[in-house]
Amino acid sequence: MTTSIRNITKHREQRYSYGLTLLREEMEKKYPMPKEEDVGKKVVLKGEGINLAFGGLQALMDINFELKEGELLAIIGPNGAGKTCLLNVVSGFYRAQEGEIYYRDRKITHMSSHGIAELGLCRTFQNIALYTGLTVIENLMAARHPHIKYNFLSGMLYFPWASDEEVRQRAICEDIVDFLEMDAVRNHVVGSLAYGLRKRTELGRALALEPRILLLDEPMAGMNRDEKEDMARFILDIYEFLKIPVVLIEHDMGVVMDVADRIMVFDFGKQIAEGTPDEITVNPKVISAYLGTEYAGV
Amino acid sequence: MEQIIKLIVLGLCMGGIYALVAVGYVVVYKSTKVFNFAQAAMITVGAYALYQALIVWSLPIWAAVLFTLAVGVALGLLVERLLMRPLIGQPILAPIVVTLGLMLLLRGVILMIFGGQVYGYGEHFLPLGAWHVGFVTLPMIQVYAFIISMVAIFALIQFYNRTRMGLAMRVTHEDHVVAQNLGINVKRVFQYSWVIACVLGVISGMLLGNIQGCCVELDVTGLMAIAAILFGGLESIGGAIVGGLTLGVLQMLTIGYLAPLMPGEPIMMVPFAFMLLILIFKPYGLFGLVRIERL
Amino acid sequence: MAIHRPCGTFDRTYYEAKAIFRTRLQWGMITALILALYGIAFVMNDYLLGLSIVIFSFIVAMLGIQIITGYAGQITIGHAAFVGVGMYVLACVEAHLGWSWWVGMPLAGIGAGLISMFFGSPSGRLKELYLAFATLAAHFIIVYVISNWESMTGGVDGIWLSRPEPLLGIDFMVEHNYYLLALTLCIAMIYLAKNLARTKLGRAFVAVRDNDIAAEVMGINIFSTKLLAFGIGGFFAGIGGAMYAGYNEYVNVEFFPLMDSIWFLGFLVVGGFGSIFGAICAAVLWKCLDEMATLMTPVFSQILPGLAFYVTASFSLIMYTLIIVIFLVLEPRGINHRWNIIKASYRLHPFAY
Amino acid sequence: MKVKLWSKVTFVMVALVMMALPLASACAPAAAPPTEGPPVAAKPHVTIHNIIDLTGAYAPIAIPSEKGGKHFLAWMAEQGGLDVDGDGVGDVIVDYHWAEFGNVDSRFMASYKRFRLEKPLIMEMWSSPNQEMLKPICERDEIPMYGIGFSDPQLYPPAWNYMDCWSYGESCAGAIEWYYDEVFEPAHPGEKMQVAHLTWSSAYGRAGEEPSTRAGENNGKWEVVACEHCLTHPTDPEVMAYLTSFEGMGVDMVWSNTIVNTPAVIMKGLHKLDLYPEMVHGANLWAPADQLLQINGPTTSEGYFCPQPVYVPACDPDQAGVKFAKMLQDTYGRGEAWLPNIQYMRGVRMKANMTESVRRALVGVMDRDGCDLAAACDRVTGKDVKEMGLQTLAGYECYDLCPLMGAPAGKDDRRLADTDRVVGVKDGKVVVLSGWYKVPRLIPEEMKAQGYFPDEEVKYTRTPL
Repeated sequence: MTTSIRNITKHREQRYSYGLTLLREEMEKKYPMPKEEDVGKKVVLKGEGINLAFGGLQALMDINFELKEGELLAIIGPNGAGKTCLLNVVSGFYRAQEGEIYYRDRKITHMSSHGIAELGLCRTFQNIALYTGLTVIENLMAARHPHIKYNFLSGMLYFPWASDEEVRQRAICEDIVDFLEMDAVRNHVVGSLAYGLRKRTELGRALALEPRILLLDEPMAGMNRDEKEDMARFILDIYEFLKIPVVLIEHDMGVVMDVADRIMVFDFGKQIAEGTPDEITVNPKVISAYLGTEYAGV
Repeated sequence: MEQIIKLIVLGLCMGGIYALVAVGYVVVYKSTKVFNFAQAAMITVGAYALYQALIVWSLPIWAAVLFTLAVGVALGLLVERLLMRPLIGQPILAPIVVTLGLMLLLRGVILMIFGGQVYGYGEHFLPLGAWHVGFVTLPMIQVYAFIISMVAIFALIQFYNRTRMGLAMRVTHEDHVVAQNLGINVKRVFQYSWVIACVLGVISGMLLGNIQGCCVELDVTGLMAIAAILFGGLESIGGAIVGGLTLGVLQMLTIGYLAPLMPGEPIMMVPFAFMLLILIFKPYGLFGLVRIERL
Repeated sequence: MAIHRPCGTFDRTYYEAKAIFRTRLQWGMITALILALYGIAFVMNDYLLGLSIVIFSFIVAMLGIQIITGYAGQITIGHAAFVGVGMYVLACVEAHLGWSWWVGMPLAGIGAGLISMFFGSPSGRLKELYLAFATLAAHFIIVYVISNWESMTGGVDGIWLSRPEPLLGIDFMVEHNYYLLALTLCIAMIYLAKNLARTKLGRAFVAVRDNDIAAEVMGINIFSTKLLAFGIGGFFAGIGGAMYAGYNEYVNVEFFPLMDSIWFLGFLVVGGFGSIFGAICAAVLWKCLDEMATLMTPVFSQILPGLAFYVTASFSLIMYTLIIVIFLVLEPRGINHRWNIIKASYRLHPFAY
Repeated sequence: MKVKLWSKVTFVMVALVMMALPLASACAPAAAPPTEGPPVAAKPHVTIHNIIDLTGAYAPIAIPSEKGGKHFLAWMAEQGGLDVDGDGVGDVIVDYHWAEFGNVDSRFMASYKRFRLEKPLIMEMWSSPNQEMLKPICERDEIPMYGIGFSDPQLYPPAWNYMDCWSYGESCAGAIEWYYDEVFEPAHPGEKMQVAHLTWSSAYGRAGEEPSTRAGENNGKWEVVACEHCLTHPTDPEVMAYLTSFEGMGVDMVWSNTIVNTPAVIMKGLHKLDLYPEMVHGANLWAPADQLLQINGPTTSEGYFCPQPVYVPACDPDQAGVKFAKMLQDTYGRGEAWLPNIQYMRGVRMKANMTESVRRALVGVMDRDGCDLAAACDRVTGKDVKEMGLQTLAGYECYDLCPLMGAPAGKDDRRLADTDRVVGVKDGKVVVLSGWYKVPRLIPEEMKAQGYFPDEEVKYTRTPL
């Protein structure tokens, strides 16, 4: 099943692969795959005492969280609870006033956004933030930016090695496009795509960046049942093939309860509960946050 | 010391006109989120319109001024309807290019009508001469210009605060969509903003035409007022007034004290270099609103 | 693009998929065009050659602003000044160091690129309108420095310089030889720009233009990308300036007024953002209109005696602005987009879609 | 739908224009308008050329001058053409090819290249940077160029360029000296006059600074204490602040080398700040007093003066040249009341000088080669016009437009006039303030060191005539 990139570029022939083979191969070259015994135990992303305020508005209050190897962590909470803010803080777009974030024992609190992305914390956006003027495949290629090795001068002069590198990267991106079942629209400008496909492109773009942790911000918002099922399948497949931990922000309880290993609940910038899906469903604080205090039975 | 006071007083007089021009920029920007580079050309239009009425047609002053204001109103309506409305919703570059182009277009139209000649009002507009206050010489046309500018700005502020349309405009400054949902005719607001800006432009044009003579290069003053806005931030009328006055004084002091030390003509370079510095340290101007970006 | 592709042309390898020209017909046509451009050098007179040389220089300079504004989305109202820096670097190298045009030309590109990067550096903090102000300031500062640094630039008197030294026995004082040189350079620069647009950095530029926040979070260092955009755009501007200064054999600070910067931006809109073809169209259209304005003046003065001075005097200003405004209102994506539609309808004929 | 249709129509139009342009450009040299007037088949033709800027910074001076030139050529065409043999009947049709370049140098260069194809005899051109650009090129192409006025770098070292009069620097020094001798010295005996330049930052604007400083150092009469620069159309703060600081320095005279809008603002400033008559203002010939009077009105124009090399229609209505210009304007102009002015006269004179040098060249070619007029018209070159025309113009009366065409003075002298007269505003009227005098000749020392002007004795004194 494993078709090496070398073979593809050498023989220059169309191939069909299933399951992000090329991407996985590319990632395996750079990082060791997580060991079986670490899964569910070793902490890969940790936040300690994060506080974030905009003027007088306290968006995040003393948040602590941990993400373990091979885990699918879901974050839920009402609108405005600070879920997206937390992702923004993790990806370095907002600077927390207090608190530290560690990625595999490395402090990333003060790193630049693009540096954090290069480490492998890749995310999607709640309000689609694609490069609207580029095609689907170019969006993915643009996300490969940190992993493309030639410099801009050889790009401008189009040296053979730049050309080869382009093709190699293109193969990886095409692989992702195949995986996301978007072959038909790969050369369409994303500005003209339907909403669901754009959401999928976002996921593909995060994949193209070689994620070691995938942060998904409401990937299923505004989708119908079929699309949600597709998206859930992709997420599970990624989780399966790449063995990476995933953080998922989602409102659809059904999906969250089905796929998540662990759930964190936010309300008004505070972390009010954490636990397995079964624990969360009966947690009175969660019920009061979602349904009001009279239903919580407290 | 005498020198400094003289320069500051003269600078404040000139600053009044800068403030008037700068407020014109701000009015349009606040309502429509378009930065109207063509405001500079409105000055030229005002100067030449008054020339046409006052000197060529020999109208009495009040009629000539009314004619010029009418030209301003008509210009505002035309520009808004023909050029700016089709551009609503286009990326930021489009209005920049169109207003820059409009500046050159108006210059071309004036060249076509009046030729490249330099004209002046002679002694037919505001009285000439000077008042002596201690050692300071106050040129009358300058003082009148300052007073007229301030009255015009004051009238504008009263319009904002006292009238129904002013209220609608203030709402629109905050958010177009909200304003529309409140039943405010946003297009009408845009129209009003353009008309107000053009009228302010032609008023400053009349004053400048009187002080400097009519020439297509009068729009340079308008470009310099851009630097004034950056002192005050793009969205505040008060800031524009302060910025205009500051720019006037700053220019006077620059020329009085810095120019002998530096070669060439520093009048364009110094305000813009200063503006560049401000922009680097305060990216939204000194008093501008800082926007939180969202993902 | 896919919808614009004819049925029957398909790619078998990714090399084919990313080629600039993918069919034999395209290759044939572009080869014929280039050969024709080289060939007509020997039948055109000095006037047409000179016109073409100016057009080639402005194509290169226009590619520069296409990279800065069209691809990377950083609005600049100071591009003419960057072109001017290129001219002056070349002139200073020739006048003070005595080096030939061949050395001065790349140095002009590099010098203009560095200056452009310097004035582009506020783009790290400034966006859109504010960046436009900053580049406007750059224009005034550059012009001020050039006209007052007398020991280096000769002040407002300008500098005479010389055409390229003869190479391989080709004397560039002869007009058609300089035309061939300019054409070659222009094609080379177009090729470079095209490659830039379709490789790593070009995609990063567009990413920054379309969504700079997302680009930053998705692993693109937007500050260095913007700086590179200014640097490369300035390089193109400098090369264009050097070609132009070499043709004129003289530079002066009055050769790059603010109005040129505005035309650069305006005609970029007419040509179409984010496309190399658009930049080429823009430069050709601009300079041809310029020439038309010159040629029309005497004709007008015969048709409309008396009025003629004023009508023709303002022709360029009014006409150019109207063209720009009409394009912005009716076809904001410029000539390039129209051209694509024409190509598509040709390919798809007789079907509408 | 409506918009779509429009967009298609517009696009097709623009596309057509674009396609037609290169074609039009290719045909243009052939299609250029041949004459100003009815063609006469039997007579031979010569062509003179002009590249002019009617829209840029020089428009206020270029437009009236060009009108003067055109009216003169129209008059000449009506006479039957250029009268070579002096019998009062025209013999040669003068074709006039001109281009407007809008102060855009690429358009200038293209026009030059286009005209060069026609092997021009003499080419008139405007705007200083472009003249400088063409200095070596014209020399290489052997085309004499005839300019309206020059700053020093264009005049020294000499090339194939000729100018309608002295250089701006020389005129400036002459006028300052006049003011010192006639007005300042009688009032302040023994004092050194303080002169400040407030002028444009371009090559043209700065042309007066260095020569006037040099002349002041040499004759010890005045001292240049400041050289400040303002915009083409100066903004008020510039002028006010400069004047205030000049007041602090005790400046007696402000000089500007500009066109009329700058003196207009400066004069207003002087009167606004009540500095006149302690400080006076003079400007060069392109800012004539009559235009200033129109712009500023009588009160604020009081005391302005400028040197002029031609008769001024406003003050010398009885001169033959002025009458001639009035006749031209009445016959061919279309009711522009303000003409003829000084610039109109200059325009007439430039065309008269150009045609006269062509005429002399034709006569010279006929003598040299022993051919008839038609053959001479074919054979005459730019070199002939330079050697047998322009260089022999000394003393040419030029329809009495100005007295004493005293130049060229020597082998390297490229000036076609060296006399001046100061014209100013007094009591709300344009009046002549001085008699005619020769402007001083100010050759930079390094030029003499380089071996130019060997036959030139450099006089630093202004000699009244």
